[in-house]
Amino acid sequence: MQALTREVLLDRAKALFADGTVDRAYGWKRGEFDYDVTPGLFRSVEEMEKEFVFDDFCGANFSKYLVEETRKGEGKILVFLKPCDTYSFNQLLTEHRFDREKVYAVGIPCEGMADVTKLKAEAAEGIRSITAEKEGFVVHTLYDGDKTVPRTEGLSERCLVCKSKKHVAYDELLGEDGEVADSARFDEVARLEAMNADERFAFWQRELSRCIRCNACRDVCPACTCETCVFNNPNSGVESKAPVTSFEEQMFHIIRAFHVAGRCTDCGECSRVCPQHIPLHLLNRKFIKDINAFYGEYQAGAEVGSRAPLVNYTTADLEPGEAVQRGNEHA
Amino acid sequence: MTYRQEPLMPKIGVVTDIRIDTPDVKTFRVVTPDGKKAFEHKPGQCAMLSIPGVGEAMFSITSSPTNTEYMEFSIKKCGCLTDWLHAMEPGQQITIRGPYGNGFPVDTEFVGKNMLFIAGGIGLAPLRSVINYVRHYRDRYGKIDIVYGSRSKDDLVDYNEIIHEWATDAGVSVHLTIDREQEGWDGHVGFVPNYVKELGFDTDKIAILCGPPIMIKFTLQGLMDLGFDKTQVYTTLEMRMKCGIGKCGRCNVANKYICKDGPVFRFDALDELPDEY
Amino acid sequence: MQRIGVFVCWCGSNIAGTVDVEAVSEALKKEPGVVFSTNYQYMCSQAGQDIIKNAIAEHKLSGIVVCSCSPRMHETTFRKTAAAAGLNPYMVEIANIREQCSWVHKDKLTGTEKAIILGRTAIAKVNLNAPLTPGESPVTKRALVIGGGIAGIQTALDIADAGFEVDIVEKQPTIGGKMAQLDKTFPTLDCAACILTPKMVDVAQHEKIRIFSYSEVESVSGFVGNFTVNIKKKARYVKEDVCTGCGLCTEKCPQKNVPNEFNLGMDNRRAIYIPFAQAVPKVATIDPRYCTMLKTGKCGVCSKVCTAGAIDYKAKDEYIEEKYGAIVVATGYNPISMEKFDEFAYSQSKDVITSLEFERLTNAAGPTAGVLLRPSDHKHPKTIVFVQCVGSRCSGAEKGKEYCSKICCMYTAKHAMLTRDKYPDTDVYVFYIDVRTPGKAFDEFYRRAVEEYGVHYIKGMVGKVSPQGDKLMVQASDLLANKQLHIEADLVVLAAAIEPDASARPLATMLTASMDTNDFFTEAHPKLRPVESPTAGVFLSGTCQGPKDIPETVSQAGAAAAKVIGLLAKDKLTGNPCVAHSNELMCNGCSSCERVCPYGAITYEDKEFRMPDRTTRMRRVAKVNEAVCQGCGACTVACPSGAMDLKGFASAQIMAEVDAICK
Amino acid sequence: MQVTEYKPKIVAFCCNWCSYAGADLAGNNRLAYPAEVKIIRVPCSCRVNPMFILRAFQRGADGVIICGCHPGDCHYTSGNYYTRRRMALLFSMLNYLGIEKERTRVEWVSAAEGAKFAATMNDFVQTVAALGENKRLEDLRCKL
Amino acid sequence: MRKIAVAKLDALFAAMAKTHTVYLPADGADGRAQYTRWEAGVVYSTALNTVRSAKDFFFPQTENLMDFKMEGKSIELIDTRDEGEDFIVFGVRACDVRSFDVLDRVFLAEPVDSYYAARRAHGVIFSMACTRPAETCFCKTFGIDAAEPAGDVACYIDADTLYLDAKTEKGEAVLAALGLEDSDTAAVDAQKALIRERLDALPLSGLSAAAFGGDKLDEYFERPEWKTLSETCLGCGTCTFVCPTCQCYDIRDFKTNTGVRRYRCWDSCMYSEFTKMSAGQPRLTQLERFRQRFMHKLVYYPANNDGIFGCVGCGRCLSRCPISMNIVKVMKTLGGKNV
Repeated sequence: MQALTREVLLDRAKALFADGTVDRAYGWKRGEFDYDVTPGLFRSVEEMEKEFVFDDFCGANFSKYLVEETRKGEGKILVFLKPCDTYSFNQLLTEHRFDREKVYAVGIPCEGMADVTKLKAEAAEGIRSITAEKEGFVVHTLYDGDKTVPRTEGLSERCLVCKSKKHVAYDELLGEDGEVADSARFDEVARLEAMNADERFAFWQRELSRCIRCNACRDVCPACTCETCVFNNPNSGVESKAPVTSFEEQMFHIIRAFHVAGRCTDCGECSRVCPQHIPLHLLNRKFIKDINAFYGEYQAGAEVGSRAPLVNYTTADLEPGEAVQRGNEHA
Repeated sequence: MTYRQEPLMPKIGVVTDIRIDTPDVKTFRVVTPDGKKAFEHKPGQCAMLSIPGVGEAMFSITSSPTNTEYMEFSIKKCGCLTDWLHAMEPGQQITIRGPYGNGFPVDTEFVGKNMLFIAGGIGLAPLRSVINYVRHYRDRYGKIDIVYGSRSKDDLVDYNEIIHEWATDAGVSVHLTIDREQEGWDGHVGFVPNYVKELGFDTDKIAILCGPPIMIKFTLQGLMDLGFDKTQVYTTLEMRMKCGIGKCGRCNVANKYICKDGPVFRFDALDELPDEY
Repeated sequence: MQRIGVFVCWCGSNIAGTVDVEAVSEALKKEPGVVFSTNYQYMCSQAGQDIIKNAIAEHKLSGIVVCSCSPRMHETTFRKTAAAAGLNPYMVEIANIREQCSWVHKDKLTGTEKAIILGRTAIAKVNLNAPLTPGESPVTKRALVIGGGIAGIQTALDIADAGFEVDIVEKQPTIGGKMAQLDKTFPTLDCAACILTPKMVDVAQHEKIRIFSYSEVESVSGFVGNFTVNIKKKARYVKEDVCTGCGLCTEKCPQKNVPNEFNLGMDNRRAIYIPFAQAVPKVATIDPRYCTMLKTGKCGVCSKVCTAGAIDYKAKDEYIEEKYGAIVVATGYNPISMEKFDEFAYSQSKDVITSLEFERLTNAAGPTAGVLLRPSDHKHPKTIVFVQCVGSRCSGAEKGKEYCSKICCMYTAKHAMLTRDKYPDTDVYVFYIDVRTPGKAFDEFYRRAVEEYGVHYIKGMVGKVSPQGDKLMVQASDLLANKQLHIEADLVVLAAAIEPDASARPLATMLTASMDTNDFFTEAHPKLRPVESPTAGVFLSGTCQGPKDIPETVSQAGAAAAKVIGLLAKDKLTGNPCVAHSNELMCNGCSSCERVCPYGAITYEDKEFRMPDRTTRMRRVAKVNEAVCQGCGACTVACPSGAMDLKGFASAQIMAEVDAICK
Repeated sequence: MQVTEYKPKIVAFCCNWCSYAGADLAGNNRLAYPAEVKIIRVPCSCRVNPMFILRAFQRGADGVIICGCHPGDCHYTSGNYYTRRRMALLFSMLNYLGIEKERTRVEWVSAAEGAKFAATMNDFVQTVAALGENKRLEDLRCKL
Repeated sequence: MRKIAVAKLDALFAAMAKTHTVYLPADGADGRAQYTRWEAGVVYSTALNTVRSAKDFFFPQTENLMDFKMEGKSIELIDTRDEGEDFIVFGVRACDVRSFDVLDRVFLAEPVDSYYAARRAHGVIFSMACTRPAETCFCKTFGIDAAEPAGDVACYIDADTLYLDAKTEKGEAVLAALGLEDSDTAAVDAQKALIRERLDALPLSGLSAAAFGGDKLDEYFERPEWKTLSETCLGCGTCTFVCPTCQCYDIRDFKTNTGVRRYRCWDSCMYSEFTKMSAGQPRLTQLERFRQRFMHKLVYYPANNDGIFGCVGCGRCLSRCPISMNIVKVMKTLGGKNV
């Protein structure tokens, strides 16, 4: 259950529409079922009253939409930002991807968002409805009655290792701000590092070979806002549409991870949207972990204008050979 | 049971001659390695040409089906593949597959009709096939008018053929125009749509338009003003095809696939399609 | 599609001995784009070059590949050959089949195979080459020198003597800098003022030099040959061109208690002042922080006594915009603050002073008229302890600096020697970590201090200085004797580390010149281009680049001037055409490229784009200044979208080379 | 009896100012190294895009080595520092994906270090040859 | 109707594998069902839907079309097609079975796509009735009966028995060779009744496609709702790649070390560069691309194919779309009360 209700957010949105602060708002739209919430742009209070929702299925991050939307229209856009969303919001500002003046950001606390695939795995087939109760998510199934999934088992992976409940950007904050958490998000990376090269290769082959190159990971990624993606550019030498060979799968994901290295805010959307459930965040987190270990703690998006590690250096940086060695020793 | 006939499988073609038409248009003569035509076609149909590793693209067949020896393609330089084609020398092999598209109804609706061809720039390429077909079977058709315009005299495709063959034919009137005054040009100056209005054609004919979208738009308007009905006017749509066989999902406008149902459309049929072309 | 000619050189037997050149030229004939391929004994000879020229004409070649020695050897030669035949010189690629093939492989089969692959690689690249033309830009024949110390003065004089106009911007009311505050200079012991002030006068009188004193650089735009600089002339409330420098006002001003910064606060000056007698320009300046008239509107004494009518209380800061072809940074240094070094009791006792303060105490124009007196009680100090390396060579650098300040050993020896010379009854101790004297006549000088003047040099560090009554108890260790020392001193002199002036950092930002972690300006190459900043057209003079003594500063100042003169002597700058280029349709405007550019060659602009759906929108896009870009390519990899590419070394070209090698 | 020895394909990116000159010096001094090494000249090691390295592996390279000026000696002052960071992260990632870490290397070779260049290449070729063919990061289509 | 004990499934698959390559859904490393080539040890998964649809068997994500060798000015064309092998796809749900009809009408229409046709000729479909349809299922909307799946052999499974019902000669031939025990239809009939009951109870059971069809171009093309529907579409290809009926493809050339390989791969009409050509870009904005996809399924396809819809209601896009936009929302928004 979220700390704030739909009504609190809606009231605030209404007030902001009413006093002319904003003329459109990004918010979550009710779906067919309890869980298939769609991010949407509302143009009026009436639309919001009808379709706006805020519950445990509002994981979508609106930051990326601002790149395009701020280029349209004169008025400001209201956007609700959960703590993790504010990092990508800041990172996009650092990269001058949208005009801050066109946005009115309302920070909202987040208690973690549900991963419906986890709940579906629990329900096998057929979810009639889902309610969030104290004891967890109660899944009313079509065939097997009610099943209660403890909250920690129904939350998205990224929420289970939430790095911060503290907003790093907003115009106003609704509710209470939280703290930066000391999360265990690198544990899984460390586990892989502890394997030998053959095991790691086997692991990644198994995962990456499922890739269908739908580009959902890229298209949802708030760091992937390139005007033309190298994978769409026939002149880049890496353009491709399909994972024709195992090389293509590897190359796509290596290059993508490298391109967002030092810019990735670890929002975990890539893994969430992957229809094949490839743990793509483990690639990005490896870079984050390495960057922290090699060049000092750095969190993209924590601060607007910060200098990303890959566009920076010190004369005492470690050598690539040592880096590989240390990458192995982390375990 | 396995189908051995594969529509996506091309034939090898040899470019036997390359003619420079204008600064950015060249005409390529193509035969199979054993010196024959790769396939028969109807006027207005297209073929897929390719250089493996460079690209594959659809081009109108500019030669008339009545030419029994070879096929010709007039190609404007506008991208990777066409750059490559333009840099080519005779003797080079390419791949070719086709024919694709519906072509003009030369043997049905056009028979016995007066014909008005209106083209702008490279838009003459698809019409050249029809014009030469109609000229070849001269007695099946009525009077022929050809209005053709381009940026300058140098940009008129097939100028020599127009002047020395078309214009000298009985019952064929050629009306040339260029956009701006130019030294050594004593013909008409002005844009095609205006010229068509100036010429003021009778509505007792079939009109075929091909050229840049803006020219088509205004010329069509001009013809309407002259009293033409949309059922009398044809055009052939821009090339936007990939597979050529109505399967890859690119070239459709609503449920019509340009590569299969087109590229030749009568304007009354086009009117029924949404404006997505 | 190119029409490529391939020319395989035998280099006598140098190549032909290990590579079957005939086989190579034959094999390369089959490569895509190749229309002509031949081999010859010496391609670089006149006859060889003629073969190339003839082939270019005969076969209408659009690109050529020469398989020969290293491009570092003859690339220029063959480019000129191509140009002479009407082919763009950048359509030439060299396959290095000598240094990287025939000379390192013994087996002929292996060598031939590899030579073919190297040739194929060069062909693959040249297939994607495009003709390049170097850009040209005009040069404004005027230089700006920022900082009017000895470095700036020397640079300005040298440039001006070569006939170019020079402006000096100095933030103090007078030029002269730190050297003007010194007493004697090591190792010759000539008086600083005696050698500096004539140069200051030269500057003042030079018709090619303008001095903007009491001024600061506000902003810099443009690039090499074409800088536009905005200079702020701070209001000095005295008309420079009217003031005669008579100094009457500085005697009559009723505000007497202004700490005199020229003497490091060891005496006072008036609110209207001339820093020192030989100041250039010799005009008074009103210090607005202390002037009663400016603060309260009541006083006006200076105005009343000024017969020239130079006082102008209503003066405002003025801004001047000027164009320059070159900029020399000579912002100098300052001793670091002693605040953090509490163990030496600097803030507790007036008798713990820095070496620069010691200079003033021994300077005839100083607060004590050159008589060495303790600041606290104006008594002659009998025991003086000099502490070296205060804040220099600190590991960890929490308090001080990691580097050696370089000048301290020598000036401390000088101070010790001069003290012993003038006051032989004084005991002088010098505590040191090492004594570093690597300069002409330096070590001799130091040894004289020890041997002739009996200065007590003790290897060891002072642990603590504690004031007790009028004495300073110095606790130190003697590392050689391995014992603790307790010295009762009258005066302690700290050889404070030096650091770049605080104005350097913001200036570096304005100039897009890079700095090291200590805020010293980085040179374009530490060995080969020591007086140039990586930012083209920006040069470095004196201690802004690193600690230096006067002779070094002057020679570097001269070197910087020579570089500036070399630049200004050109009417036009021809760039290197192999520069970065941003495809603005793909650029995200994310600033990644700008951040890695060592030359500040990348700027951003908001540009309107027509979108495919016929709307327009503004986008921030990168622009490379081709005159500034040196073509390293750092930006091309930093760019996530691949909008940035490098001409002559384009990604597609390099990938084609990779493909050709791996085939 | 004839044994066909396995010969790895090695792509070496050398910066124009130091390492390429170092390679030339190795040539001047006739210091032999295996012919499997083919050099691509780049202005600075920082021009080497990770995509080029992957491309080399895709196309059948068995090892890729990047040579640049020693840190602090870059002709462009800072280029090799960026190279160092980029490659540190890239190599660590390749290692994480289970690609043999010995297939990639960065080495700083100055214009005076002809001997080091030759020694480095000898060692690298040997190391890669010991690993055998690059199977983990190859595109089989290229070998058609 | 024949039957075999569930306990003997392995023996059944082994028998099939003697003459055919057998593919069936099996739970993968991530716990989700994927079509897997059967070999000893692979366990059939009764999970409702595989992540990827069964179209892969006939229209794989990538397939080589031909090779070219080039030297000098000449080109050699190498036909790389092979005869192909007989295979069985086991456990195909009714929706996916219908998707083959949808694909057939594209690929088997003149000129016939020989790659597809060859696979189709070699493939035998064993369909599986859905005893536990999910909330995302709406095959009924398109007239598909999950209780009576088509295919060469229709299968029904309960706790201990698998029932197999040959629907075609091809299916009968395969079944006959397997030597299975005959069965009456009582158990299957009961199951069918249960399935139909469950289908009627699904949340989307009332969804009707009647408002759509080949004649509805004008009604929907210019609707303003396209804007709001498509506004947050990321333009990724997830929906098209998991869709059993999406069939857009691209033909690309790959330069090998010695020649050129021409291959075909899935493409998506949702991709911004899908229709980009040197001559221009007919579908400029995501709105147009989004509209194309749904209009194609609901209007264009039926217009060209006797009213058959291009959607089979499998529900994959409902559960896979990163922003949870899908054809049901589109139908309800556009069709209003009529849906």
